[in-house]
Amino acid sequence: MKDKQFWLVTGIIAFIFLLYWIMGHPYLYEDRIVMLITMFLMGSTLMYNVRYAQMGGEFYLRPIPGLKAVEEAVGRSTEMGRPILYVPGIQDMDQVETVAGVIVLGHVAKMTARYETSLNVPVSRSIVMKAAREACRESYMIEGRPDMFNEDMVHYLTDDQFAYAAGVNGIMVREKPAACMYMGKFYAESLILAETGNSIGAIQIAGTASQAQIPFFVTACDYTLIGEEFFAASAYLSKKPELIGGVRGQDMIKAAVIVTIIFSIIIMTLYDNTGIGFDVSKLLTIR
Amino acid sequence: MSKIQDTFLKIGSIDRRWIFLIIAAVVIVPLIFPVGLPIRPTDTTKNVYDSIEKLPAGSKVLLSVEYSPSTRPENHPMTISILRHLFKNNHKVFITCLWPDGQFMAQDAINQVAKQEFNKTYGVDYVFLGFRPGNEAVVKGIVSNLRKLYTVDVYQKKIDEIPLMNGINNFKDFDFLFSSSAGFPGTIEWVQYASDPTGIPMASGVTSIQVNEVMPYVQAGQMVGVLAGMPGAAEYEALINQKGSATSGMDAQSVAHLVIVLFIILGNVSFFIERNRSKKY
Amino acid sequence: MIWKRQIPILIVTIVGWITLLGWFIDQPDIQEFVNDDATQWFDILASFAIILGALNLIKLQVQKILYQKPGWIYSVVAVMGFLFAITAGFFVKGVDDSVAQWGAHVTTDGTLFKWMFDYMFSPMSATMFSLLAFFVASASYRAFRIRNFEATLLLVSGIIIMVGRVPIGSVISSWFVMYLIVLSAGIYINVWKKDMNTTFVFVAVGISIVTIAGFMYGWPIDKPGIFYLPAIQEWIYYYPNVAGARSIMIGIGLGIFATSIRYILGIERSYIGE
Amino acid sequence: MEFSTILGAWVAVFLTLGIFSYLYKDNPFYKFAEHLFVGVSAGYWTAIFFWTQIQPNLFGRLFPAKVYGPDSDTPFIYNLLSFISSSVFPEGGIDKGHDQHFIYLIPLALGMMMLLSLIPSINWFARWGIAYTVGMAAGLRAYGYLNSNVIGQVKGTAVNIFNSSLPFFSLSEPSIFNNMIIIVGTICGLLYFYFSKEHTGILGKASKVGIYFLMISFGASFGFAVMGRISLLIGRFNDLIKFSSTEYYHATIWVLIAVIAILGYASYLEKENKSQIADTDQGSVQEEE
Repeated sequence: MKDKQFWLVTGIIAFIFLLYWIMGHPYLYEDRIVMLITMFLMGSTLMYNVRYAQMGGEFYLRPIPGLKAVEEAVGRSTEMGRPILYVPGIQDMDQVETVAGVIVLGHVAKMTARYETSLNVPVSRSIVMKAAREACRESYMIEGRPDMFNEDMVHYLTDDQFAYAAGVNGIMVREKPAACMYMGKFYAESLILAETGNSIGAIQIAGTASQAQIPFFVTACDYTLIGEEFFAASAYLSKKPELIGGVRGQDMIKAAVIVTIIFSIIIMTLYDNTGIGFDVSKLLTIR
Repeated sequence: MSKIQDTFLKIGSIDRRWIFLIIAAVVIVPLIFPVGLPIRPTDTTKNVYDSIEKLPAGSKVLLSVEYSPSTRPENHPMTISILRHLFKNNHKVFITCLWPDGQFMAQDAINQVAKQEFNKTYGVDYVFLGFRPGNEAVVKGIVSNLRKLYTVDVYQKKIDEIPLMNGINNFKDFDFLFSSSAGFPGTIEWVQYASDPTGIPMASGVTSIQVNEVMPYVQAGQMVGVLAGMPGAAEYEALINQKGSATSGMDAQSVAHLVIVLFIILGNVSFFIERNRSKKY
Repeated sequence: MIWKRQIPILIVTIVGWITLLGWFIDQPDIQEFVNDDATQWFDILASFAIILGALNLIKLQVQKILYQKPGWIYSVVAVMGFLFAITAGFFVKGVDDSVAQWGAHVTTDGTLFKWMFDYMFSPMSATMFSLLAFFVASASYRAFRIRNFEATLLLVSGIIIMVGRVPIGSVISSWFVMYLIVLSAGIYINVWKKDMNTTFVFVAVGISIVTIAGFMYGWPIDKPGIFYLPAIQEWIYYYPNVAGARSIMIGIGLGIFATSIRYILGIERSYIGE
Repeated sequence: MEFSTILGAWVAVFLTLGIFSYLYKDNPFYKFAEHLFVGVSAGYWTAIFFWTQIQPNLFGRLFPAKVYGPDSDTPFIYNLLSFISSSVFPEGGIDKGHDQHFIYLIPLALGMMMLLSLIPSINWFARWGIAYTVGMAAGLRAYGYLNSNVIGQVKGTAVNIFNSSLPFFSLSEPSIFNNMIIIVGTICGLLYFYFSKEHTGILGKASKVGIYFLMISFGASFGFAVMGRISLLIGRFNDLIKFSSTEYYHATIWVLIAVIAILGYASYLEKENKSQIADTDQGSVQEEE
């Protein structure tokens, strides 16, 4: 309740809409009023949480086991004295997943700087290369090991999907990394990468939201960050208020969705069995 | 016992090119020497068939073709079977494409079914509107004002001069939608921007990869049914009683699946042997 | 700076608001703009974006040739392919105006463009995808491991779908599946109890029960339904699968909604590379 | 059969087998086919989008034939463009049934800016056009996804659980048990993706159940993915079988023999070289998988 500005603006918008409604609401699709209200509620929930995070508010976010697995993998690579391979997907920075992949890369780079393990990041887009280099450089600086950073740890292979997969496979077979991480947007090459990683006996950790590729990662990798988990992990690591606030806002909406489901089931059951005069399915049908 | 285990481990580290060869063989052999396994339609396929069967004769059906040659083996047999079913029941067919290559696929299907098999008249029994780029915006355009989006058909003929287009102004003027889809844009966009906002019933034929993304829509009743991949197409061919390329591929499909399942099992057996051994030492 | 940052953000905000509110405002002028012109512009710009992408790709290949980077000779092939496609698309139609005018030539049979599509573009794109069938097979052999309970669940449900969906699934008797279950339960008990005798007794009893039941009911291929692969497959596909897929779908829906709202409000600016 | 068809079949077979040869190993046939594919598809998309959208719907609205009929002349700029390319700008305006709308100069300008962004120093030019598509897509999707993926699914899940007309248990027909599966699975799946609370106690158990449902669902996608890949392979082999017939002069068989012979000979030569190198420098020669 502390964010006065937020409540003021929300209140004003609600009030104006109320006035408009009372005045006879010209030019409004009345059938879609439920949708309009839903959107308003959801949008303001999101905004509230983003603003809360921006003003320095702290949320609890549950630990994500996959991130812990990353730490173990880095530890094991150090013990074995072998490098770590990090693949940030095959798409450009306009994909949210690539952005998330680069954020997680920053986190991994911090650990490799701490443990003095070598890191190898082949990329398939030149813009991703720039972003990934920046992320690594920053991490090594923060850890106080700029001497360990060299630009070539992030290197461009090729834009083409299968050629890129073949190139990464070559690196895996030659360098035998102890851990392979695949975090970003993947298509069919997911399978080729995970299979080769498996055959060299590396610990494999994957993170992606590409629904069709998740099964291949789950069966071939030791740990997989699934969809939203991946985004939440990156939001958590990036410490950007709009991302963290977004995670929390979406959680609240999710809770509301669950409550709505349960509530609708109860009403539906009553409606069908006892003839209570309210059909919730009509309310939820928006044309 | 350990000898058997050794053999398993040996097979486990086989060069993968042998596996490639096996897969090639198990696909080619049944294609050349078919067995003709019986085909059993699943419920979701039957629902599509029933809902088209229930349409009164002369219904206006929008058929959207959104796949490219890369998924042709899965989608094309569906398009063909649906067209056959629609023409057999004397429905009017309107064909649009959300994918540029969809035009070629649709043209092939029209040549085969409308022209050769049923001898239907263009502009009276069917219209080929063609492709417009813009993804979901095209769907939205068809829903709001089809005539603004399509001023000419695919042959550059003016829409106003086509008799069948009389009285067709937007999506609500159709009775049914079938989308033969291989990804984005496709079935999901049709559900979101066309079928859900207007309530016009729709069904779809999708590639196997996509099935899981559209199943919740089917279960929730937002779509009447779905044809799932090449087996779905084969089931539809069985239902309309006209065998096509999907049916002939089913033997190869069956054998290949069995072999892959076998691979998974064998692979895991050697995985367990290996794990047990490394535990012992 | 204002041209590079503020104006794009302003465009996103304004266009976003107009399209979003266009869903709710029932006013002919706004409806016409949102539904017709705005979408047409979107379509046109989307086409420019696609062309831009194609040209970018060729630019990269040309650079490779100019600097004679490794493999540049293949880039020559790429550029030749591009020039060929452009020729077929814009300069050589291959048929008379009476068969197809410019514009219709991209879909008409007999044109050079259609030939290129039929015999170059489609076989290559289809083959690229079908390569994956081989990779799936080799990965199924070498990488798909039941390393934990989740992976086991995934593989079992995958296998049931794979076998149950195709015709061969319907000729596998439910009794065969029951025998298989008894045997795998036997293996599990052996691992768990580590006692050959227990395993043997369990498997023997299991097999006899199934066999006796089989003789009693006359071995119908699809009964009992819960052991008949096409029936189990259908159940998994229609219920547990949908439940899982639906929770993902709701999550995706909320995620896209949240991102879109962030775009429209100008909080998220990753599209201009920030 | 026409010569162009037969030639086409040979080209198609060569390119198909060229790509398949990657399964043996990365080789010049594959690299050739792959690069040709990149080039051809770039040209293909350019032509398709130009002729289906930009020419008819953009130029067709700026210079419609409706306005420049027989009685009025086309403007100078149009004549100039027509002189450059009469196929894009035919005489008498573009006849695609549009009226004249000069407001379409805006998308033309944005589009030209996008293309100009190929020049590195002004690569930000593309941002305006991209901003338009991003904004529009955001407005469309916010509504579409919320309606179909959220509200529609809530509605699909909200059923009468004690429906007396349904049996308690039935495998493939709707039943109370199956409805419960959907409800429990959906809610638990959503709870798995709930991040702002620790997953212990009831929430922990529910999210565990949720992940099981997710895994079953991924298993189904896995099965379907395999199914799809195999179907595509069947399609390719069908084409190859078709092209191996006498009508096409056994294209498949001849090309296959040629490719195998050349690759075999090359690998034979390589082996000889390799054994020589291996004598001097062991271990440096490593095959890529």
